[in-house]
Amino acid sequence: MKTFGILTFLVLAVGMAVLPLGIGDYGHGVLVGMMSYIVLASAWALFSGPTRYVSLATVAFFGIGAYTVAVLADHLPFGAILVVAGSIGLCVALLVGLATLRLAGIYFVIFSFGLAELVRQLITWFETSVNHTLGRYIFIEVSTAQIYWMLLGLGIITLGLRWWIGNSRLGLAVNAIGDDETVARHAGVNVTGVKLALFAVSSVLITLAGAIQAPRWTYVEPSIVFNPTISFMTLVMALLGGPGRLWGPVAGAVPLYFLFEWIATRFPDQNAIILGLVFVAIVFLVPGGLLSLIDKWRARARAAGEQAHA
Amino acid sequence: MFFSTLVIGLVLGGTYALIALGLTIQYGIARIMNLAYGEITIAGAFFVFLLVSSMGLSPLLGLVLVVPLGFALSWLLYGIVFHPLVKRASHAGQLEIDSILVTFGLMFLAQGLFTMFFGSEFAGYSWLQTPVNLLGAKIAAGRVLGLLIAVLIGGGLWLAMQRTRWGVNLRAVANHPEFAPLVGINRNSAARVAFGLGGAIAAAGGAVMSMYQPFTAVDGGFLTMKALVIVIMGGVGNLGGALMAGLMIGVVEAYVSYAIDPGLTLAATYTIFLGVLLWRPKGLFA
Amino acid sequence: MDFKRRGLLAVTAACALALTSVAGMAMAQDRTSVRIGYAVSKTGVNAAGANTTTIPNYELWAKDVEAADGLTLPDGSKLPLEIIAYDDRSATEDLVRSVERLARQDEVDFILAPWGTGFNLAVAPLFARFGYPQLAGTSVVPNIDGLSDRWPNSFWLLGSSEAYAHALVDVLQPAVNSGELNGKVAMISIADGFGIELSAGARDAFEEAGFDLVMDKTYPLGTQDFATLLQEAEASGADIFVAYSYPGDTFAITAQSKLSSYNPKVFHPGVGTNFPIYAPMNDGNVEGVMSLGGIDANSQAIQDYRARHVALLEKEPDSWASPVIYASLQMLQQAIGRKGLDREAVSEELASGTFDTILGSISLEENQLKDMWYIGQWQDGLFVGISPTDKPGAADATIPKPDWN
Amino acid sequence: MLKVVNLTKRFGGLVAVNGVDFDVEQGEVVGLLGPNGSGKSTVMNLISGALPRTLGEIDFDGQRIDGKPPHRIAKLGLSRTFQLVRLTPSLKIRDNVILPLAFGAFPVFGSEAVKRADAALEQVGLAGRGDGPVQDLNYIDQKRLELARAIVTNPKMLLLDEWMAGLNPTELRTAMDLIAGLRDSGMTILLVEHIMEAVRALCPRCIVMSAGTKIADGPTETVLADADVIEAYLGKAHV
Amino acid sequence: MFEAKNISVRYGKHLALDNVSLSVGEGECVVILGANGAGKSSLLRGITALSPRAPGGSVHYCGQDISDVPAFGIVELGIAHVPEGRGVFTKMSVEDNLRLGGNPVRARGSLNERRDEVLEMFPKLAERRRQIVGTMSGGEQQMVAIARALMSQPDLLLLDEPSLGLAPIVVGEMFETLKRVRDTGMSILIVEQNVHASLNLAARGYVIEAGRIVGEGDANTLMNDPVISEAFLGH
Repeated sequence: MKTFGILTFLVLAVGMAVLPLGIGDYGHGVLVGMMSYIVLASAWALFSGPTRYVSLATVAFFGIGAYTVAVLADHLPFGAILVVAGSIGLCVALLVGLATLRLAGIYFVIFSFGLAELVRQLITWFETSVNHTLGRYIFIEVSTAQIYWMLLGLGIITLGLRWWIGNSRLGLAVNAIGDDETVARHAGVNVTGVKLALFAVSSVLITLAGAIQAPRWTYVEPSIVFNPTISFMTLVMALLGGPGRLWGPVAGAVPLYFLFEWIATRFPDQNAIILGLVFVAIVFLVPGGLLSLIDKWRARARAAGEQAHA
Repeated sequence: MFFSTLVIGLVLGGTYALIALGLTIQYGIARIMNLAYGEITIAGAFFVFLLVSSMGLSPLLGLVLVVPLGFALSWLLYGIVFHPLVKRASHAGQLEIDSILVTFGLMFLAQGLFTMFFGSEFAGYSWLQTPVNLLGAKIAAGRVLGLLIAVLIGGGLWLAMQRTRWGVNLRAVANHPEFAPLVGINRNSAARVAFGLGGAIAAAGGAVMSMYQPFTAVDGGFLTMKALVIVIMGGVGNLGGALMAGLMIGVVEAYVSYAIDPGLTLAATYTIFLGVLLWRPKGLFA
Repeated sequence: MDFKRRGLLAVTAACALALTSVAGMAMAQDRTSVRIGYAVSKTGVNAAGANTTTIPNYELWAKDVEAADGLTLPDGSKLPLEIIAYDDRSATEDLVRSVERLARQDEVDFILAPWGTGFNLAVAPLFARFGYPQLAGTSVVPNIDGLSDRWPNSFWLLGSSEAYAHALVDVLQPAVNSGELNGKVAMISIADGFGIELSAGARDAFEEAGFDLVMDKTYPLGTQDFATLLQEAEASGADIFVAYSYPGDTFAITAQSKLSSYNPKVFHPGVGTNFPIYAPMNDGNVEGVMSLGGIDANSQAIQDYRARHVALLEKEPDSWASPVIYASLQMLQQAIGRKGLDREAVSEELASGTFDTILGSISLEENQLKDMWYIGQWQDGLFVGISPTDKPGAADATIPKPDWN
Repeated sequence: MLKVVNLTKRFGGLVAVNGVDFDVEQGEVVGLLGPNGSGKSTVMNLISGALPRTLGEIDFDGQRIDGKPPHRIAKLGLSRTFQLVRLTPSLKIRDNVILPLAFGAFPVFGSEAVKRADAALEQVGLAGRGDGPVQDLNYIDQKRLELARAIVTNPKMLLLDEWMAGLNPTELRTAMDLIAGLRDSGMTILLVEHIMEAVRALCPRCIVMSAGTKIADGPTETVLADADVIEAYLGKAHV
Repeated sequence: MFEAKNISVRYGKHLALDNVSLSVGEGECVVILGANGAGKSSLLRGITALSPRAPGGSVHYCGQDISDVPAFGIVELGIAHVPEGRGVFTKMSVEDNLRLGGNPVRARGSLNERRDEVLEMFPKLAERRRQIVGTMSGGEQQMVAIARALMSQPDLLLLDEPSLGLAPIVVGEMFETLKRVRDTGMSILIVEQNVHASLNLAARGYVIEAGRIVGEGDANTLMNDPVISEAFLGH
């Protein structure tokens, strides 16, 4: 079973890698957007899935990544910039994590929401008052297909990490933490350490996703890269698929992304209205996530089978 | 400068406080995290704008009319959208995630509808722009009136919460919803009424805001965020806390703008907010 | 393990399905129309701006072309317009993708520019790569070295920050020299690309002219109250007040100035002053207020344009970017009339030709529109151009501004 | 093994535990008794690190553990069960037991952990059920699983907080045998219990608390005959 | 006047209360004895619908089938429940809590007299009407809970371990108060671990173990019944 899983994964990865070869620029753009949300939703679920901390800080890290690229674009090679961006994301995550992971429930939600806003305000203030610039240009020659391949790599790393964590003792710990922190503590789990580590890893991945895509935009401003919609999209995609499962966020991100893209091109004037209705519908129709439907079907099939036997 | 900055801050904080009041009721009593809250405010503002600009009616009349409308709209919304979610939620965390997602969707929906009906340009009208001198600060009469209305609604609400059976019941639900049935309170209808009440206040806040400030179809998110900050600072469900925190944020913004750097006003708000969350997550006035 | 496999299969299937639906569409058809596409912020934070300046003029132009039985091609034949419009939701990633879609999927003949400085910059490389001319009418000229080499097909029609600053100085200089103004300037600006860019230009120009910048502050997006800032501006003793602000802020700044009877001799708030709603918002009490933009109120073409705008859209155009955008579309129309649908040739024509527009006869220099109104002033209910002072049709500036009444 | 000195816990103005002292020797099984609300569970929580103490000192196996976080205390070889059963339903039954193994003083993971977890499950009477979900367990089996989780690491000391509450007489019999087995294997046990039959059978020695203070400490029969204890439990007339 | 037939309460897979039947007569005081986790609280919660009852079984009150009355409607019928942990509104004042107790329409007419009567019974509360309940001691909070229940003018009072967590001297005081309440002729169903005091108060009792009723009898019999000592001290 395991080898089959790995094999399918590899085939899928190779398939995804050759996809851009057959399609044009718009296809590349679509692939970038899709892969970006696959990474974001999977990285989000890496931390929020098992711990059940609903984070709206996604765009804080995404923006930090993009903005780091904008600042360093003329000074370092792209690879080095990615390393710097990841490190900045890591530092911010550790700092924020140490301070906030003791907040529970809605307080964490709102804190994480406020965090993105605070980071944006501080960067804006620093740029305008200290640097006297705000918009920054990114003139890095990276093609859309290259961005896609980098994101694909990041996606493979993210899913690989999630798979590894799920099969390691860390996976036990995070699931236990999500259920009952007291039990986890008494079982010897350093709850704060584990949560912090997960938050940091998830944040670095999100930071990199932002950094990799930044060259696509040429011009970056805090208000452009700290767009809170990204946080909510990530959240809804991960929840739609089911954040507790390895493939859940992917299963949520792909159809939703294409749905939104379709809505945006077909109904540009009713875009917001339809988007809103889709959000509401998802909550009412698939409360446990798409992949949980598979479980339900299987349970039903099993029940039917048992009935047939009896 | 010191006193006039204080006055400016208080006037600014008055609107914040009024808007936050409704949210603290919705979240504290009905236990719904309503991210579409600001959209109700904007709906109230558009309603009054429509009355004033196309029918030539007084904004004050608009304020009076918008309150029952805001109540009815939110009351219906609770029954149609949130009650099923409350019923199906297996634990508080589930309800919270569901309501965040649903209300985020409603936010989009409302913004789309506003844009469709009113366009996305600035809407506004001029009313009571005569200056009033308060301790050296010249403030628009409309704004001062806004502050007065905020104080009036806030104070009236506080009194009602203290003195009437209805208010005491709502406070009891806010305090320990699980014990409410023991004293004959139907939790569901109390939550519904509270949600409606919050919506009425939100709409009133929008009506007041429209009296001195132009607005657009997409301003709601910003208002929700401000209100959220204030609600958390004041303590969830704490009316007095929301009033105090609203005024406080207004004053802090005025002083930071005046004494430090206007570029840091919002950063200061969020820093204080995050500080409160970490230092006293139950709110400053718990 | 089983559910994992099923999950994988489900995901694979979804990917495949989605990609095929995206990939195989729209091929070039027989030429029965000219396809024009654009992506602008119909929703989100930029929607207010886009709906005031960009979208109405795109619609008005389409209407006008339709009324003329379509676009005229060099051979005299006419083709109707086919418009494809997308919403970028005020997000750059969506904008970039929409432009990619317009160029590669919908294969439109021309793409109209999006709204805003940052957004026009974000897609400039795409327009360049796909070979589309970009007529940016809502973007001040970016401060980039070798602009026209980098993106030879991009045209920047809303002036540069230096030009605005110098135009302002030109209007004020005589009054400062004569002692009518004390030469002190209080400046506030919004903390985003627009505010930073224009205030930076102004800072240099004021210094060069020997003005004394006594107050220079930025404020963040979302600021609600300007009472403290204006208090400080008043206390600074400056005769000249300049704000590089956005519409909401501009309204609030104006209202607050009136309330506190703040009467600087020169009052110059930012975007929004040029909006038609500015006068009624202030009960018509706007005489002497300066800002960016302006129109030649005596021009018949402008008067006709305003009338058509009101007739179609039931609102007046603003007096800064709106006529510029409409003029840019006229330029495109005329360039197509001369060169046909060959984008490369049209771009060359735009760069070198002369066009007859509602702004008069115009031609671009270094891909920029330089002959335009930089500074305007409300006079008798109209926002008229006062600088460049030597531009034909320039009204005389009223300095000092009459007190608020 | 365990030494508690002047242990005090205040919640706001309420003093839940007030200057309690006692020792538990290696291999001893001690009952901690007292009416509801007398502070027994709080004492357990203070020892395991679930709650920070207000005053006092706790030494375990020669180390001071007051002020240490629970995961460090657990690693020193002190396990516990909870008054109301607490399991982690996201994990299947076996993984509930592997969790403390994987994070113990000498982490065990993989097939070795599976082997040990299955042995512990067998020991508590859940043999062969490791692959099922926790939701399938009834109340007594949940209690069993909790015990398996507590003993799988071979702790030096075990804290049982009303572990036998709610069992029917047959189940109780089994439960008592289980604890007796642990005792015979040399484990030190401190148990809070209301079921006197179990206390008499298992604990040679008892500590009794009432209203946050220790009111008796000694051989079980002597303590239960003590006038103060009877009053605390049954009221005045039984004296 | 009150009768529960075959009621069961289930939390997930755990059957906390298994087919229990009991009755309380007019003006009668009945005690339910049992160890921790035996299902005593579930019994009371099941009766007042605070915890959902498993299907089957019924609750009758004053000749009326009240099985389908929701939790918030129970107090209106004249059944007041003082739950385990008191169920007081800790952020509100004593006055407010009493006022809430007077919520049912049946009690509204004579609210002020009622309050004076209740405060007479709990003189300590009269002195501290404005105090926030959360700042009071456990015993005082228990008094508030009972006083609040009395405000609804109940005919049947359900008390869940009122002596829980109270100092012995306070327990004594509280039982004295309960005696006075009983002597007004109110029916009382009380769950207790304090065997002696509660059997002194009650006329009749049930013994519950592992969710089932295992014994029943009048107070004097139970007082000397070895089952009781067995359950509590293992004698």
